[in-house]
Amino acid sequence: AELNVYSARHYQTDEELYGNFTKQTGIKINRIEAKEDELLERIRNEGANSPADIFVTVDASRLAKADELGIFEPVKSAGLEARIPAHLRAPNWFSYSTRARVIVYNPDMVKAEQVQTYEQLADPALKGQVCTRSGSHPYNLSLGAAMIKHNGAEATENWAKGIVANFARAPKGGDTDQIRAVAAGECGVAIANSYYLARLMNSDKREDQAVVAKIKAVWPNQASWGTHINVSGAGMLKHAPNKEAAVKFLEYLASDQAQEYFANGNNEWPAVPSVKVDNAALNKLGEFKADTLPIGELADTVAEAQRIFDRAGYR
Amino acid sequence: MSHLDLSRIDLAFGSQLVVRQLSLQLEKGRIGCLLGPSGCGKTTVLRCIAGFERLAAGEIRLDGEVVSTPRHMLPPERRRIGMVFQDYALFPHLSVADNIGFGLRRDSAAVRNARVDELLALVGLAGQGRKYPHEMSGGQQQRVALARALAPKPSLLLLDEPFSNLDVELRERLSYEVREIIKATDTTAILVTHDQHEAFAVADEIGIMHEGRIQQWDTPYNLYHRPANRFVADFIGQGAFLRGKVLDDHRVQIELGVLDSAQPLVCCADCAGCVHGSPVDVLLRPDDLVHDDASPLRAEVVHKAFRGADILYTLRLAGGARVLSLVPSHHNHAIGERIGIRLDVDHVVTFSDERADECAPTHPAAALA
Amino acid sequence: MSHLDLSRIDLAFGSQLVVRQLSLQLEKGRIGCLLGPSGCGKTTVLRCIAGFERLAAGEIRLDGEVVSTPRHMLPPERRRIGMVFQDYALFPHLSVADNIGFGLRRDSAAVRNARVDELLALVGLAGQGRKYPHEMSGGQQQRVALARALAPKPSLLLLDEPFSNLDVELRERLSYEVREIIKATDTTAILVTHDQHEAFAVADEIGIMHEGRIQQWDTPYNLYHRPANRFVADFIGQGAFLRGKVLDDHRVQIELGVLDSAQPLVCCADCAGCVHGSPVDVLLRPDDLVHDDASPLRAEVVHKAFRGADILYTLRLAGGARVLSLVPSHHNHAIGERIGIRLDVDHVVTFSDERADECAPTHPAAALA
Amino acid sequence: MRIRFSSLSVAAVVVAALIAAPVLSVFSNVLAGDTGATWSHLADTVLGEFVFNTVVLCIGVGLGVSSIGVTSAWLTTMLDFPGRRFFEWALVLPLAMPAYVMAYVYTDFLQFVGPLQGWLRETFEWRRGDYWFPDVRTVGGAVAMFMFVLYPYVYMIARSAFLERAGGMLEAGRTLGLGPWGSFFRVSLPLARPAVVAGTALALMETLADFGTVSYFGVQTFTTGIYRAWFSLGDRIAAAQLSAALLAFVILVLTLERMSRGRARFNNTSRQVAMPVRLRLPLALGLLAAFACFMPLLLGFLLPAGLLLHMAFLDGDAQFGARFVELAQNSFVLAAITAVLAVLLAVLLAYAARLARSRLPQVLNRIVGLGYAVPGSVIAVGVLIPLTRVDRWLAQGWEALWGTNPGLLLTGGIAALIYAYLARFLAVALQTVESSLGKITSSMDDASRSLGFGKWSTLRRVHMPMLRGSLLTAGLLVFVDVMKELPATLVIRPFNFDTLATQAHTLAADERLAEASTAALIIVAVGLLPMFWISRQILRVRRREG
Ligand SMILES: Nc1ncnc2c1ncn2[C@@H]1O[C@H](COP(=O)(O)OP(=O)(O)OP(=O)(O)O)[C@@H](O)[C@H]1O
Ligand SMILES: Nc1ncnc2c1ncn2[C@@H]1O[C@H](COP(=O)(O)OP(=O)(O)OP(=O)(O)O)[C@@H](O)[C@H]1O
Ligand SMILES: [Mg+2]
Ligand SMILES: [Mg+2]
Repeated sequence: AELNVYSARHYQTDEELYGNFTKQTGIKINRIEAKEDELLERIRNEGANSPADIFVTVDASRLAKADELGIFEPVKSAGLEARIPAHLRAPNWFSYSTRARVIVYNPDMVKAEQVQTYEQLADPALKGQVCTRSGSHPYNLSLGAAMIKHNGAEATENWAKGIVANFARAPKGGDTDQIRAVAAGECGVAIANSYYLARLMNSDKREDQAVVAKIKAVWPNQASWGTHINVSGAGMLKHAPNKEAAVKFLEYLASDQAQEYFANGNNEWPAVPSVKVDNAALNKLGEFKADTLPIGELADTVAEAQRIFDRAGYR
Repeated sequence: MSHLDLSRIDLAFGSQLVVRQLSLQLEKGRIGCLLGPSGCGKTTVLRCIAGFERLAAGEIRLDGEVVSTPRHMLPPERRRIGMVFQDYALFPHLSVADNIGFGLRRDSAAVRNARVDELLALVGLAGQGRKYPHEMSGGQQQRVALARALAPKPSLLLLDEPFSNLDVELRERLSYEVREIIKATDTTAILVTHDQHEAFAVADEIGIMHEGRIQQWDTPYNLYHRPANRFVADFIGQGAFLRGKVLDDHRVQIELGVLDSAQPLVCCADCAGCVHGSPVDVLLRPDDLVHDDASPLRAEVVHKAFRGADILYTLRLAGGARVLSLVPSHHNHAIGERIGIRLDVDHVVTFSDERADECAPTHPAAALA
Repeated sequence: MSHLDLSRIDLAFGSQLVVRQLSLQLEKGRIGCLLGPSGCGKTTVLRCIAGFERLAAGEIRLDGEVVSTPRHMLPPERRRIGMVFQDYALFPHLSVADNIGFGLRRDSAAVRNARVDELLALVGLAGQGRKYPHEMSGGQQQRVALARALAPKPSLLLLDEPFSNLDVELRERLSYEVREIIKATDTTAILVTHDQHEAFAVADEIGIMHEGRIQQWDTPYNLYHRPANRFVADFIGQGAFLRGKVLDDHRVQIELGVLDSAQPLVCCADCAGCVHGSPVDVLLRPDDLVHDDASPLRAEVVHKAFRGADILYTLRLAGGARVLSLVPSHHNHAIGERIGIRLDVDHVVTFSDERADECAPTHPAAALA
Repeated sequence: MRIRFSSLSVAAVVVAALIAAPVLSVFSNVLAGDTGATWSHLADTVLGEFVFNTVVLCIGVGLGVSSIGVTSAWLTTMLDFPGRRFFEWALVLPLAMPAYVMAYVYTDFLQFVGPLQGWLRETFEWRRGDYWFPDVRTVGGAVAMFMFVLYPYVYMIARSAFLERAGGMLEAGRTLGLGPWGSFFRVSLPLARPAVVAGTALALMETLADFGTVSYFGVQTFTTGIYRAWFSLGDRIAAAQLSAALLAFVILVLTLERMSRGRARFNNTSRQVAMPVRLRLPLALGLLAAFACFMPLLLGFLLPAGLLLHMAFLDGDAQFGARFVELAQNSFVLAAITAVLAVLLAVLLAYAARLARSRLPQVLNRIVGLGYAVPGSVIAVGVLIPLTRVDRWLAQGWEALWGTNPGLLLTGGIAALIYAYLARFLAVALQTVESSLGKITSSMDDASRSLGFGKWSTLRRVHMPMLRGSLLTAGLLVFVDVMKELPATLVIRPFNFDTLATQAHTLAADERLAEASTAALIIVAVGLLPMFWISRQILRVRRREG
């Protein structure tokens, strides 16, 4: 038997995850890894003849969008429903790991109390201190989408304008670049995904450790709606030729062992609350209050977030 | 049935008609020649026959088969033609031997090599087959082009000034040999040349072209002695026109005396002229005026051109008209000298002068040399 | 001091010597001409003068300044030359007018346009300046090349067969006008041509080349009447050699009679020959034999070539030797007919026959036409 | 009498239609759906910036690649100076470097936190704001990146043109008073115009299609705009319309250029094919020339390759080993097959257009050429649309006949991938071949036809041999492009199929630049092999033909 996976996840550690499934079930996994939007187009075009069984993405709003396009088939699985918290799943898809959008700052340049919330980053006091990657990157759009949900569009637009006014430099590079820039003093504060931070913390390279030594991380918005999180998730496709195997795979991903691979391999948190991973960096970062907004709902406001960012000049 | 038959073809580049209502027929084994001023359309006619240009009107038949009409063209490669291009068009990436052997792909290597060697010898380039075209002189390249066209023994040969870059001796030998080959293999050929002696020596029939039209299609002898119009008279050979008055069917009065023609006067074919008393222009060829120290008729030397065996004198008559005279080269007279001349006219050619323009289209370079 | 001075130049392509120990001088304002069989090195000499080829030996001076030696070359653009290339080498990306105006970049647009129009008119292409080279006929392209070379008024003109693709009339007019221009502007020029009449008409001095060497550098008259060696005699004009025996300083006995020379016998310059009784070859030009029905001397017509004004007969003498005779074209005899001939020799040219090979290098295409 | 279509033109039209299908399917979206909201949003906010950046990018890259490419090509063909023979082939090397990899490497090296600035700060005890340092991640930086990786297009194509038998015309220029420089500007360059335009057009189209580099640099261009409309705003139609607008712009520019050529031709009119002897420069000037050739090589290849090598040694890909042999093999096979096909098809299309009496094939070729200006993801989708449609018909037909569902016959294999590459890269081969074909006089065709050869055998026996150098050039360009191609490879590849580029991407996208360096280096290395071989081959061809 075989299982065909279209995946937007491309972490090298996922090899073991798939290998283990094959070992357990004898089902061979075929993969295509690409960017989610293009994969989505491929699935849509292939239509009823698509060989794809499972679609894996790393952005909740993409999962929701795929769902909206009607390419998923609902999976009824008591096991999955039991293990995965409600805000991390929808009838047609399931999240398997979470990552948070954290604030990183340079204690030499800004004070801890200045950077406790996302909203604070727009405070004129931080003028010339803020770094982020491009506003149109899904990670930032997803944050923007969440802020619209919580604070409303107008507040979000003002916030975006504030951020833009505070930029130390125009948005560029990836999240790791932002963290490094903070360590080097190019910026006082930046937003980054937790797993990039954790990766640096776990790195045994000298220069990475030097970076980590220079910075501090903050769980934003602990006092309000919580830290924004995003997920990796998957769903079974409507025209999947191997539905049985697909369901097995989705269930496998929620198993303790798979959760560990899935999340730990990329320094993420498992979606199943009962699974605890032993990751030095994550342990060190500690517990936090995550946003409990149903993660799929972000899809509604992503496009609006983009429009707001465009207007605010957040490129 | 003619082997080659062009009937009333037109060819245009853009809006400019370059060949106009041109017809010609050539029997198998005959050699036709196109003569005409630079730019009159000779190359274009050959290109039409070869199938490179699409006609605007008319049709071309080869061996009775229609090969070109405005709507249909038999591809050039199926016309069994050989062509020497005015610019040679040798393949720069092939050696001379490979250029010559190019059209012989159906033959075995041995046959091909033998034929290539034979042709190299014919054109005086034996042993030079391994050179590349750019390592050869202009004339040598031209000979390679000739050899290449002859190699596949085409049934129709189109030769566009194939000897223009060769010295006289080589040109005469080659044109003679090419003629022999054409006759021996019963090939039909059309030669384009600017050398009238070559045309006379090689061709069976000659067409004089002017501005895309054929003015006269005839034998060399007739072209020279019975030109159909003033353009042909002017273009073929040399000569001058003198004013004259028709006396009767056989005689014309000119400044130098009365010309008495053995045949009835030859007038421009489509002219009304040649009635008694009508004014005409009389063509005087350089050999119609003989230098004779004893003659009372005198003319002043205004220009002389040494031509080896003879000198071509341009003379001014008392009345101011200019005439030409060909004199053996040991009669060396200085410019300004007055020398004796005598008429020795065999064929009297006259053109009615009122309608001259219609009879013979004027030619931009028709001024007397 | 000569304007142009080539002294003992050698030029090799790879190991093949193409120009050998060639020297020539030309005064300012003179027109020299190189004549010679195809492939003898004429173009190569022009290319050496222009500065495109590196000499293997010798040197070239222009106006006294050394411009080429085996080690040093003044770049072509600094030699103030104009050149008409044998293959034209027009710029395909430029219109005809731009081609002609190419060398006039220092002039204002108005001056340039005026000059271009003037030259277009000169070469008979007035109004055609906006065409592109590929839209012109072969002869038209050649004229553009000529106009382009003349435009910047160079002080030395190199003309490589500049009229080869033009009809007689145009060729004569253009060569005449180019000569006038050269003389009026005191330009020095070297012309390469295959047309001897053209060489005679245009050039002040002519060099006959053979296998990379100059055989004779002389006036047209002398080349024809006093050829330095058998090669020159053969190459210039037409003619046949007849066996003869020297009688004395002024007389030679040949099959057709005794030739009596006004001057002492002209022999090959560097030959020992010309003593009494020694066997010689006598050059008979076609005009040395006159057709005379009354003459008792008879010869059989073996070949005839109609040439317009006259017919060139190839005749077989009783002894089997062949000679040429030029006869006015109304004396039309058939092949096989025996016609009367008479000697009318003015200059007697003889070559000692033992040492003939040394005197005159044999020429591959020297077989009589 | 019926007008007969020749096999050649039929074949060409079919091929052109097939190859152009993805681009046309992009166009076909233009009228679908209401995209007014997206457009007015874009127009109000970011469109101006897109257009401005794109224009700056195009002008900068265009000037950059043409001046570097033409200068280096001319120096190495016409002059002799120390190291010329080395530069002749080495100048091609930057081609092997994917632009986005260059962008990563240079950023890493030059950014504020990078080693260079870090060292400067440490040595001089500077702090942020104490000193000025150029920022790579700007439009200017992007221009530099593209300039240094893309100039080889111009270099290679222009070099072919300079070498192609223009000797006689150069000499004519000399007799008319032109020195070496004058000859360059007034003869060589105008005659090489189609080649320079082709090379520059390729560089510009590649620039326009680029997403990786500009998005990493945070430079908003028309292409990032397309992605934004598509992914962030979720408006596929507007994205397609933006792509179409981009293509319309490209068509406009190319058409204007063609029209401005008028009736001019660029073939050799002279039978003198040999090139004049190279002018030997005096030492000082020679060193200057060598320096001029060295700089682009240094910045476009030696420095970034050195940095990559350094990274790869320090901490390269953990998976380096047997897997890389497979990756390299996949990349190589795809690139080789595509290169060969692209060259063959390009010859077919270019030759058909040469012989055609109508304008249709020329128009088709321009459309085929557009694929190169379309961002990879867009072309990937553009490929999927027609291909999956055909696949579904096939499947239905199969099912009707045999009763089983065969799945997707085309999209499942590498055939689809190669099709996508062709749709995108045929332009490269086509431009190269077309510009060289234009240098062969039509009398070559005529001569061959008069000697009894048809169109096809004339192509095989006359044009192909004369074009050999350019065909190799075209093949090399396509080969290297396929080696580097990413977006289409990612989406269209079959299951479990990785190439060096996808491997590098996987790591780079995960911000593991150091580890990605291994795959990137191997891309360069695998690209180098044919590059060596082909450059030598081209040199040999050129030398032999004099
Ligand atoms: N590039 C070259 N390489 C080798 N040999 C050459 C080269 N160019 C010319 N030759 C040879 O040098 C000789 C002289 O050539 P050149 O072009 O000077 O002759 P030419 O007198 O101009 O002849 P033509 O009247 O046919 O133009 C010829 O035998 C030719 O084969
Ligand atoms: N491709 C073209 N486009 C436009 N006009 C052309 C083209 N080819 C030739 N012509 C024009 O057509 C006329 C005839 O050209 P053609 O080449 O047939 O002349 P030709 O008689 O061979 O002249 P020549 O003796 O000079 O070779 C010329 O006036 C020329 O300018
Ligand atoms: Mg012609
Ligand atoms: Mg020559």
